[in-house]
Amino acid sequence: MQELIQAVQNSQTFLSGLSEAALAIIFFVLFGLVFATVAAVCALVFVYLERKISAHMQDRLGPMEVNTGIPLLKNIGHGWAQTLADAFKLLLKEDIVPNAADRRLHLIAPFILFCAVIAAFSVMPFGEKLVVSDMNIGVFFVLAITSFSVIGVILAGWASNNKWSLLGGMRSAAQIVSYEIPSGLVVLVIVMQVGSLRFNDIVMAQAGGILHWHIFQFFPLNLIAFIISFLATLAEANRAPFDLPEAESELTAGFATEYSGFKWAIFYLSEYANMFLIGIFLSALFLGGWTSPFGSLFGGFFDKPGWQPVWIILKAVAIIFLQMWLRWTLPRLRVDQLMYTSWKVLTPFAFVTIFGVGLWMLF
Amino acid sequence: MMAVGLNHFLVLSALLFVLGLLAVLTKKNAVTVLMGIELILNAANINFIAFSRYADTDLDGQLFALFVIITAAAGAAVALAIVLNIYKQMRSVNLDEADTLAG
Amino acid sequence: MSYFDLTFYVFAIGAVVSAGMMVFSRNLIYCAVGLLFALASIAGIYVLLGADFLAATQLLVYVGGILALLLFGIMLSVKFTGVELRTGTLQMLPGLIIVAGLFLLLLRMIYRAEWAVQTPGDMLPTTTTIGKRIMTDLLIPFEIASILLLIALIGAAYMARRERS
Amino acid sequence: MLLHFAAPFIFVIVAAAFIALNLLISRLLQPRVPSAGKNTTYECGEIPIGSSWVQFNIRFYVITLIFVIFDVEIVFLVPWAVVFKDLGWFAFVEVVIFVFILLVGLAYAWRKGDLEWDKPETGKFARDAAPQLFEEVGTERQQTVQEVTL
Amino acid sequence: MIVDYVIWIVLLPLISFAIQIFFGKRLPRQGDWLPTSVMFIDLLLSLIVAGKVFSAYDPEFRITRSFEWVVLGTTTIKFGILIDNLTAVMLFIVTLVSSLVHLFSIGYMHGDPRYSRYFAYLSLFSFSMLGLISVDNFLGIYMFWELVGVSSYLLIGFWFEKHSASNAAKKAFLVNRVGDVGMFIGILLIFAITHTFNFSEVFGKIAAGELSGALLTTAGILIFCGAVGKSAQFPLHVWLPDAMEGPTPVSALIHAATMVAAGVYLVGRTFVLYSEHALLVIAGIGTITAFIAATIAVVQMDIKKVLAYSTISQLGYMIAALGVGGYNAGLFHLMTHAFFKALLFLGAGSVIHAMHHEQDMRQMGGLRHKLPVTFATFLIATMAISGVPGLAGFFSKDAILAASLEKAMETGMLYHYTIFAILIFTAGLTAFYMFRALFLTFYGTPRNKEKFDHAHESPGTMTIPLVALAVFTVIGGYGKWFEELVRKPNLQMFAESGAVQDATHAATEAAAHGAHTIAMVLSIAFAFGGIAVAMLYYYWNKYSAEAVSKKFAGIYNFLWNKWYFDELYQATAVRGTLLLSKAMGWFDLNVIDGLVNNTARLTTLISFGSGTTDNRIVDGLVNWVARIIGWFGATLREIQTGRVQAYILMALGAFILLYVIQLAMV
Repeated sequence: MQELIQAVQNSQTFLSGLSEAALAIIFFVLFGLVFATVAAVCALVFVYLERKISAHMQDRLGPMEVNTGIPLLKNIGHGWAQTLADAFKLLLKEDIVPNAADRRLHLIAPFILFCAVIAAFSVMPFGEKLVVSDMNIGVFFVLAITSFSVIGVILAGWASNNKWSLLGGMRSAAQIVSYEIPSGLVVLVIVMQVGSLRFNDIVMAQAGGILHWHIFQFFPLNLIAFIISFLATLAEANRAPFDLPEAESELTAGFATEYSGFKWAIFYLSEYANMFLIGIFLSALFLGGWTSPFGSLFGGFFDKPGWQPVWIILKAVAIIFLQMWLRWTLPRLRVDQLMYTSWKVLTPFAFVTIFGVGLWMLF
Repeated sequence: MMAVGLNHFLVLSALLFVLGLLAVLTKKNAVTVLMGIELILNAANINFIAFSRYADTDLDGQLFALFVIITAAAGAAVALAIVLNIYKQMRSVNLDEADTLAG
Repeated sequence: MSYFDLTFYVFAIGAVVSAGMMVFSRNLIYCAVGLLFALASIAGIYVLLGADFLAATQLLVYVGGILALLLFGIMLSVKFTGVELRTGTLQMLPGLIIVAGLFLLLLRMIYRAEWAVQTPGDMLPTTTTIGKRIMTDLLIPFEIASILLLIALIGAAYMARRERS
Repeated sequence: MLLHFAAPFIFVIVAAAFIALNLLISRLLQPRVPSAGKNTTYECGEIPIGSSWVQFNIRFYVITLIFVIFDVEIVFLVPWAVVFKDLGWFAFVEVVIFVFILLVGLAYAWRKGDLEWDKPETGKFARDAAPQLFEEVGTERQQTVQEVTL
Repeated sequence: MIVDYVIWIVLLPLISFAIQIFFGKRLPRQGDWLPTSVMFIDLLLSLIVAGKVFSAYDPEFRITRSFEWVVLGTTTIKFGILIDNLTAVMLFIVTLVSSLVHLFSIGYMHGDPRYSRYFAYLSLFSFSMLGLISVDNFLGIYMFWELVGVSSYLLIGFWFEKHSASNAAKKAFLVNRVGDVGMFIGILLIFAITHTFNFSEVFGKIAAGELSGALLTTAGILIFCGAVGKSAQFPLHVWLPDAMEGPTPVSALIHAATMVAAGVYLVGRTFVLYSEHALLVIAGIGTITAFIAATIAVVQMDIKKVLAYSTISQLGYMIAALGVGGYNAGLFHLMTHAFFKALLFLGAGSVIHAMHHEQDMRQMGGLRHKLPVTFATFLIATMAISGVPGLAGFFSKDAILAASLEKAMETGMLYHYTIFAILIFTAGLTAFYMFRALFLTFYGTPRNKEKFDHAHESPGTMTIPLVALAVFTVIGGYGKWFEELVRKPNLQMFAESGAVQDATHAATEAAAHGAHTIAMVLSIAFAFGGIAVAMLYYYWNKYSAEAVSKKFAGIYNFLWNKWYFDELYQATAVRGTLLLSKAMGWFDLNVIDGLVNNTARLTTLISFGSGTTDNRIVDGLVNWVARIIGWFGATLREIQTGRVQAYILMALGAFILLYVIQLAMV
């Protein structure tokens, strides 16, 4: 970011006159917009992907029809524009707020959820220099911000004043809350190894090819940590096996029952954005972030700055694919099993990994 | 107004402290009182951190604030447990009804 | 008016307004939301004072933990539903007077006292220093904090369990 | 260092604006036909009865309580983790003690059953109600499976 | 040897009393024979004793035997028997009269419902009289003295259903007690100084001079009081006339011969004790008694009353004789008086018996043919008492008069001369009232025809004693034996020195002879003068007694009412005691009870006072304090509303207040 700002300042455009802070703010706004649209676009893409993948997994085709009249892609379009159509549909749907609901809270809840996720993106590292705010307490900040989602969920559940939404809200809040602990603990394992909370430090610690990735260090411990972290963050996002609160069959749409129209879309957007966030977060921590797996194999060709965002996004997509894969293979967990895994399996193992790594590093 | 100095932070913390106190004094619902208490603690934290910044003592203020947050967390937990018990006992959490200790 | 002052005023006013909302609103949940925004803006103020780690802890512990706890407290301690959870106020007038008096006294104190003030140095990341200081100087409070947390956990759990039975 | 924190703040504002914008658009475009049916709370089409308040069992509160305590633990462990490399053997022992004490708390909660969640007893009644029916169904299915596999 | 006899003489009546009192009713003839036979045995024994004693014919004859009775630390009280000539004589007199009375009573008391008890009392009396005579110490005398008093009380009040009898008995007993008290004090006085009761020891001590002067005189007078009480002397003579309520034989025995003589015997036994002054007093008392009794006897109409007063008068004579030093004259008169006075009483008894218990002479008259034996013996006795020469009475009375004249000449005091004059005049009066009684009873015309006709001579048991006594009255007076044997004791006798005292006796012999003749002449004159006057008034009825009594009404009434002694005593002593008791009663009630009640009321007052103050002030205070605290508590309670917020508010308010104050102060 600093280089970008210097570049602009000495480019004598009408902008260079402004102070450095002002320029930073302008860039932050630009990047904000970028990330917001990216989040939206990603959500659409991921929804489409999810539908196609889940369909193919279940030996069916998924959405095929909506190809938006581009003659070329008519028969191979595989319904790519399906989610686009959905988006527009949601924009046009009526936004109904039940009488009993509390209008203001009903409105605020989606805002909190979405903003929390977007704020977390500001810290994600897409490249050595391609990070919006290279915060010193990056990882910890992400943990802090994601905890906002609990409040959002509870408020959404409560605002709609509907038995199911309230119960759904409470359950999802409990779930998020209980899975935040293992995810927090496991992150510490990595931070211990790296000795810093800055994302780039963590990623650089993994430079040098696939073997340097954290996942392979201290052999079983880090792998366990990765698994715990993957599961915990998955549960926090209320996805796949852990998506009991808004399990379609039982609690209708969970806390989002009373939402319709674009507000409902926002929930979906934040969910998929959260998925993407997790993808990047995990890849940064465990899979070497924007470092190429080949390390110096092809003469470091792939390590060039240009390739860095590619690698991190590829890894994120891989993780997302893994999540989707899990979603359509594993049956949904019952509530007590949910709690059981979080408190009685993940948390103890998280502590074990921490101490294991600690001991390992001291010897 | 002049550049933001230590006094500004102190005034802000005083204001927040006062508002928290007002909440504690006037609110009928026990939970709101607890919120008031949290607010008061935060006001105190602001002071700590303001002084740790403006009277640099190697982050003592911040550490103290950290421990205040920790204690506040524990305190809130226990307080809420008590409040819930009061609720179970008296079917309502309004403090003006919880005056069994009246003289 | 530097950006620093601007953000300070933004956050300060935000905090005060939301605190006011918490104090004066009749709906319980609005109090909670008010507290939420107040805590967030206070975190912002921590950032302005260079306490980055503490801002994050503030967000993590207060907003994520305590506020969630309070919300649960509200929901569990409410007899009837209906979104508007009324909570009246007591002795507002005397309260206001006393509080105003107190505020004036505090202000008088602030402006009368000569604080040993230094010009603030540049802001440095604090996490490492905090880590060191805790592990070396503040070891005993650290351990006592753990015991405190244990006691709080057991106590609250016990009381909660008693309440359930 | 301040700018680092400005980013997420601005991101939040931008996201809020983005949503507000979209909501505004949808509000403009969306048909608005309020009707009683629509405005009632949605209960799978059923007529909503009773209040939405359900006596929550205290378990939610206990879970959140334990979360807060461990959340605070994490807050303590983060700086430790950061300086773990530099500190020596001594800090590790301290933290072990610290974590161990809190684990005692977790064990206490675990032992006292605060972490359990009510297992929904499903299926039990049906089987008891008409055990022979289950047998018949069971046998029929096996037959069909055999036929199919054959 | 003799002592054993005497002991038996004393104890036999006691034994008979014991048997009689318990088994009297069951014995045949109600046991009257037992006491009578016992008394005759006693008479026989006393004759033997008298024989042995007189055969020795020694004025110094003295046999004593004593034994230690009570040992009180250092002092031992000895008790014993003393026999000398005087005792022998007295024994003989008492047993003789007693046995004759027993015999007489058989007839007299015949048919009485409590016949056996009467005899029991008689034997008790005899025992006590005999005991009194034979004892050798003051204590013994005092004990028997009381016993005699008791038995006289029992016998006087024998017919206790009669109100007058019981009153008379009580009167007798009380008056005797007055005298006994004086005697007792005298005995104690003596004992206090000499530490012994025995006569010889006491007299020895007096001789040695331990007890002398004024003390001796008072002791003497006190002992003499006993005699005054018992022998019915001047101040204490009132009981004897009333004692006539008892049966006549009793009067005869007790009020003529024995009991009343006890006083004279006592003075005689303890003669050494009396100093000159004491003797003067004794003589005075005796003379006054004689004179008063004689004057009263003159006007009495009841025959027994006349005899009673004559007894008092004769006793007065004996005491006066002892008072003037006529020791054996007095005692000799005692002996002779016993005989004829007993005879008179028994005679009166048979008259009353004949007249069916009629005692008033106005109802009698002309009984000399009806009761020839009684008349004869009565006449002898009357002549004897009046001092007709040749009979016992003359000799003894004459001796007394001679002794008093002798004393008068010896001392030459007017006092003694007046005594002599009065005695002479009284002798005349005696003769007058005796013959008056004789004539009223036996001569003249019977005033109560109906009783006169029934009168008949008493049976043999009653007339024999009369005759026996008449014999003794006649022969009793002769013989010098009495004079030689019963000598006037004097201190020297008892002094260890034992100096001979015959010389002094001779000197007095000559003087005595001179006085003797004058006295004899005067007594005979006065005797016959009295008889003549009596004959004038009652035999020849020349002058009517009633006319004289009317002329001298004042004197008559005065005498009739017994010199108003009874009224006097009634007024002084009786009412005095009543007043005294009333005063005491009043004093006790008002003063002491008053005192007690007042203290009680005072205490209640005080307690009430303290109670009220306590209630008012203390409680008031405490309650007030309690109320104040209660008020404080109430006001403060308002503050505790129970709401925590209110508390915080108050605290902050206080804080601000303090701050402001602190500012204001600075």
